[in-house]
Amino acid sequence: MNIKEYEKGSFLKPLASVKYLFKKPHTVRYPQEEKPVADRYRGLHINDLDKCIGCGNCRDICPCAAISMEDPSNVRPIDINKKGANPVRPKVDYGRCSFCALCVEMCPTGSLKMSKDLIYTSPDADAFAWIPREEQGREPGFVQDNEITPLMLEAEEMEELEPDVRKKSFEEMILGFSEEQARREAMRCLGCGICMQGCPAHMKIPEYIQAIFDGDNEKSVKYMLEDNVLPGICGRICTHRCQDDCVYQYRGDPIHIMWLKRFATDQLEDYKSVNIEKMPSTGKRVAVIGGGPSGLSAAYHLTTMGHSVTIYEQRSRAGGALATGIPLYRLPIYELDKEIGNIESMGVEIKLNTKIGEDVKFEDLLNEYDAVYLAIGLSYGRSINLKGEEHPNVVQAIDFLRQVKIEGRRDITKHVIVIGGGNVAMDVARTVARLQEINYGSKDTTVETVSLEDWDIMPASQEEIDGALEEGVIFNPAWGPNQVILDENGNIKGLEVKKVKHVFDENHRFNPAFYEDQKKIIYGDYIVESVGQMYNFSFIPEEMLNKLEFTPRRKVWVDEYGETSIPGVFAGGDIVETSRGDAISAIANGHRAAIGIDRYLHGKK
Amino acid sequence: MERMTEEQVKTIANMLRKRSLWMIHYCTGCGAMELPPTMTSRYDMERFGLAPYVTSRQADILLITGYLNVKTLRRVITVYEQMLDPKYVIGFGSCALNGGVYWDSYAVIKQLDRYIPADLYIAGCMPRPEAIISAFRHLMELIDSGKADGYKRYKRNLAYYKENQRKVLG
Amino acid sequence: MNKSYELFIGPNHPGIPGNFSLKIELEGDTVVSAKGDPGYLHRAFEKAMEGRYYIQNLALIPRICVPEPDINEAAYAMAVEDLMGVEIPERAKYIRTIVLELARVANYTMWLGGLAGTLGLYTLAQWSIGDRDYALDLFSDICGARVYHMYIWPGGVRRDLTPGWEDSVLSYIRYLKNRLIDYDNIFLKNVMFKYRTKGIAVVTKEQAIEWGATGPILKAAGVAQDVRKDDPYAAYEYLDFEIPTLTDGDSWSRAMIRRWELENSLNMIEQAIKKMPKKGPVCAKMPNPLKGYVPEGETYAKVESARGEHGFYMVSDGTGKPYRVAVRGASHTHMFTIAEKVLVGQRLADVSHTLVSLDICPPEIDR
Amino acid sequence: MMGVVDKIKELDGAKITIQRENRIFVDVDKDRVIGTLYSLKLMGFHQLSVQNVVDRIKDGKFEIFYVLYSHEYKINVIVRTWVDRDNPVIETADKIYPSAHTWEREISEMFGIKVEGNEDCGKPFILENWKDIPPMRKDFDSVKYSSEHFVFRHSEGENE
Repeated sequence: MNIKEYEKGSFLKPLASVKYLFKKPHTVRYPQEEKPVADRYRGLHINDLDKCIGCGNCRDICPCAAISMEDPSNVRPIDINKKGANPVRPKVDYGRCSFCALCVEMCPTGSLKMSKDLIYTSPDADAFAWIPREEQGREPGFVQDNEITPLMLEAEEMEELEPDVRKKSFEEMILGFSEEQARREAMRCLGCGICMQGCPAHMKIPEYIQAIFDGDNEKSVKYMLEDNVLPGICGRICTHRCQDDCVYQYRGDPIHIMWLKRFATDQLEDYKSVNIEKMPSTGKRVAVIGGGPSGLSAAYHLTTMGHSVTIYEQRSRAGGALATGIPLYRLPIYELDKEIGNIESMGVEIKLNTKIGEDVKFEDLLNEYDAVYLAIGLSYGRSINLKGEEHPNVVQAIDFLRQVKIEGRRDITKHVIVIGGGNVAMDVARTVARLQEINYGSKDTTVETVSLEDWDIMPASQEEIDGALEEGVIFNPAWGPNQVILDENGNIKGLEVKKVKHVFDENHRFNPAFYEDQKKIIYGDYIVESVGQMYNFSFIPEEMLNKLEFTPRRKVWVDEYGETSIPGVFAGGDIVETSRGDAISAIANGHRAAIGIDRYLHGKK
Repeated sequence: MERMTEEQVKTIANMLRKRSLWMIHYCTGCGAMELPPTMTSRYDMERFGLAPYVTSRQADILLITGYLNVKTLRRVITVYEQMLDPKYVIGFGSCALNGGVYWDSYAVIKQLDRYIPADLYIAGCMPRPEAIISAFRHLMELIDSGKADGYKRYKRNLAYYKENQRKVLG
Repeated sequence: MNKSYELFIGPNHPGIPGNFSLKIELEGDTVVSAKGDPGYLHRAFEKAMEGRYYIQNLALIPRICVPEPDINEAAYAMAVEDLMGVEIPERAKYIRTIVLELARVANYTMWLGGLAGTLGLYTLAQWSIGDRDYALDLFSDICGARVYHMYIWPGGVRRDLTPGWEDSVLSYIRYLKNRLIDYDNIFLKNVMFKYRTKGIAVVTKEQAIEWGATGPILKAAGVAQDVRKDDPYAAYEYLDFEIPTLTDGDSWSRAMIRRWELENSLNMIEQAIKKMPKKGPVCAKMPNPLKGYVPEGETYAKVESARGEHGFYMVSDGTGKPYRVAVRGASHTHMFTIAEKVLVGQRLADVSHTLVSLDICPPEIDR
Repeated sequence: MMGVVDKIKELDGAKITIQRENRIFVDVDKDRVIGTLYSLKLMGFHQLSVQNVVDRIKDGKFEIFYVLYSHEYKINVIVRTWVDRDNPVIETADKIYPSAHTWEREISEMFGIKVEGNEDCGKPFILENWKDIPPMRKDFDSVKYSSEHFVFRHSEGENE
């Protein structure tokens, strides 16, 4: 810049502006003409009320406290039964909003946007707050971006053993989070609590994740024990329905809630310092039949309420399906010992190897105790009446798994066929794969599964299927077993299967149909049937059994407190649960029954 | 000529008033930042007969451009009371409505209409020039229809306003 | 008989940029003493920031200085990044630079209009504020708002540039460079301007250093100090630019410095657009704002605003909310330490133009 | 460049923390602040960027910091000192740094710190008619104050 020129100055220079007399002015003659609005304009909000889940993250991040969550039913009805959603929607107060669009950035579903419209005037000061909705007809402007977002969309990677390493033993294959990973994963949580709806036990998930983030694992486990007495076990084998509801699912990976739970419990040697405080003794006695998750849960909570509890377990080990069914590589024995030991340390008496109906009479229990909790579970394998299944090398999955897990069985034949496509079938197949690796180094061995369901409707979870595939399990989806084929020596040669036409009929009921002409033989010398389990009420005397009411789906009928149609007899666990029948549901209705029994014992009913 | 009724006089007066509104050049908060573009060549609000003016006695509109600090409120009330009837108040943006981004601040009042009556509000933080022009046009409509009667409300409810003013100003 | 009398200028006199009041004592029309009275724009930012998450403060900080909000965003983001030890992506550095310089351009064009207004030359005000509007529209394109951009945030910038935005910036620069010739003709090379500003409100080099002046006041007095050069942030270290200095330290020199810097800024934007990586991330990965914490510590982050050094002193106690944020606006010193002294001996007619010449921004003082 | 850092290290009774090449923290006792500031000014730290206070309520102290800058060395020196919260008195630095005069007015108003030697401290500066405890102190609850003194609007309707 030449300063000299400016220093000189001139009277005539301003005359140069005369040229503008003949130029078109650049005035925007609003409202006759309008200037285009930027594509990213941050104007009044738009919200897709159907997509919105009412999680309240927009409210939490708002720097101006402009957003409140309100029931939108009087402006536009919404589906209040939507899964993983709260029946409220954000209401924005434009007497607060600073148009920073942080709410848009934080919206997990992407329903909230900002529009290009920011021209709104009114003489009424109360007319500046409303529930934004798409019906207002505003054009979207600023929307969220998955590349740049304040949300941490990616989950922490969980380390697990490589397939060829983990096959060699029954060692636990998921290695668990390190402290740093756990804190990073816990940091992702937004604390909205939508996940609590998905959890059957309604655990205080945001609170315990916050405690993990704060580095206070004891406090975290304390929160867990309030609703779930087996947090460490659930941290390993839970069906994690909470994760299915996690709001991150819409834009990224759900938070690994289950593994965070596992991390926190693993950090604690025992739960002595975090157990629920025991109330003074009431002198009442409760018998729990079945030492599975439901029975343990009920027993723990009843003990904390001051009742004395005895668990009757027919096997040599408490834990029910957890102890006998779930393979070691998913749930090691020490974890069972730790958590069941904790329940025992609270003063619960567990009578092992005691079969009701044989060692102790059911009627005696009713007389001896003030209340009885039935949590016998589905402990018998269901057969499919396969032709040739009476052969000794055709076994039930539940027996096979028990033998391997707690009876120490390690022998296996070279070619094994597993019938079934559920998670138990996967457990069997993967257990077999390990046994074959240990016995034969996987040389000319096969393990094949046969399931009615095709890939897309296979009931097993995807991670289990992937794990099994990695370990060399061969799948035969959409084939139905027809008969066992024996060779001339009476040994099993294979399984004849036929192609499935459809599994469910037009009414969506289970009603498989087959192409009778399409058959093949799967070769193998050992067959494990894994098509479901059932209960056995033979220990209950006939006249009492008649009084016990059942639901149309052949489950035991209970009221909202878990009480059956026989007063003083409560029930829970898989014999009641109509949904997936997982451990967490059993734990949840064990807790529910404990509250019911407590009410019953205090005569509140 | 027959004598005009009072009603007719009022109608004609309102019609004339709305065509030459002078706004007092008293800007209280950040909303004032969009006023220069509105006043100057790009949006040129003189197209509507609007012009800024420096003294309160001659002005018709008082713009509360955003947040009102308690210290400023005292001056705003003085200015408002100095202005001659009819006078109109426009509250700009979120802050004049409910405190806006300063909702938790000890220094900023939350509701303008508890202290002086407002005839119109504009949404936004801050409202852009188009919105300001729409607001002026809206105000003109309100004046035309006689609905912009804030100054009458102030006289009618003087005790209410004074009480509120006293509470924050001490 | 008492010869002197008091005069209240403001709050909010058209000659004062913003809601601010000045009490001056006059003898005849010569100022004997001047006292600033701030507080009309006090919103308690520093208090409010202590109660909000780091990211929530994004909504507050641009409001500290209305004519040039981006410096606040940049200084705040730099302070948080410094405490967290985050390195921002290369492209984000350049985008920040472009945005900051564009904001400076917008500020100076508006300032030129203001200065012309206080001298009674309203044509330039009409022009320059209209031209500033194009810059605001450019901001609106990338961040969705004209004035409060909230575009620079801890970790980088909030969105990548829109396609073709660089070209619109370049064509705006071309347009503005042409317009600057007319600005000069009508205003800066106008002898009227020279007569009104030469030798008015002089801050000498010694005074400027002693009083702690920064920015154009210091440069006009002959000290080449500029945060962009001395402690480069964003992408300034990759750009080639000079710090203009003059020696007189009067109102005229300050106007010249600003005019000069305006041109420098335009050149810097051109350079930055040319050098900027064409692709790449524009934001580093940051922790969840509702839970993320900033490690304990304290830092001082400073940027060069259109008025001088603008800084954030930030103290973190290791939680998700800042423990203390202290804002240093250049106007604080410029008003109370410099203007109050410089105004003494001036004529009344020069008071408002002196304040504009020192570029006093009241929201920065009150906070 | 190293010369001045060494000189700073030799300051009497000061704890030096070099955070980075051009940012040095100098922690001194309350009594030594003015002397330290004076020595630093003689070294060439002519500019006081900001002087303000951090309320360390847990320690019962006010932390007063002065951010200094040298045009010559391009170094920021931050001088910090602590005074008791119960009886906060500091000595003015406005003889050394004229701009400290206003910063001190501000901190005396916002934190209630008494500044000896600064005659303007104690006069209302930014606030007017303030009757509560100084607002920037940590024990002042801004949300509570606003809800007591102002009325929030609760819009019920859906009037749009």
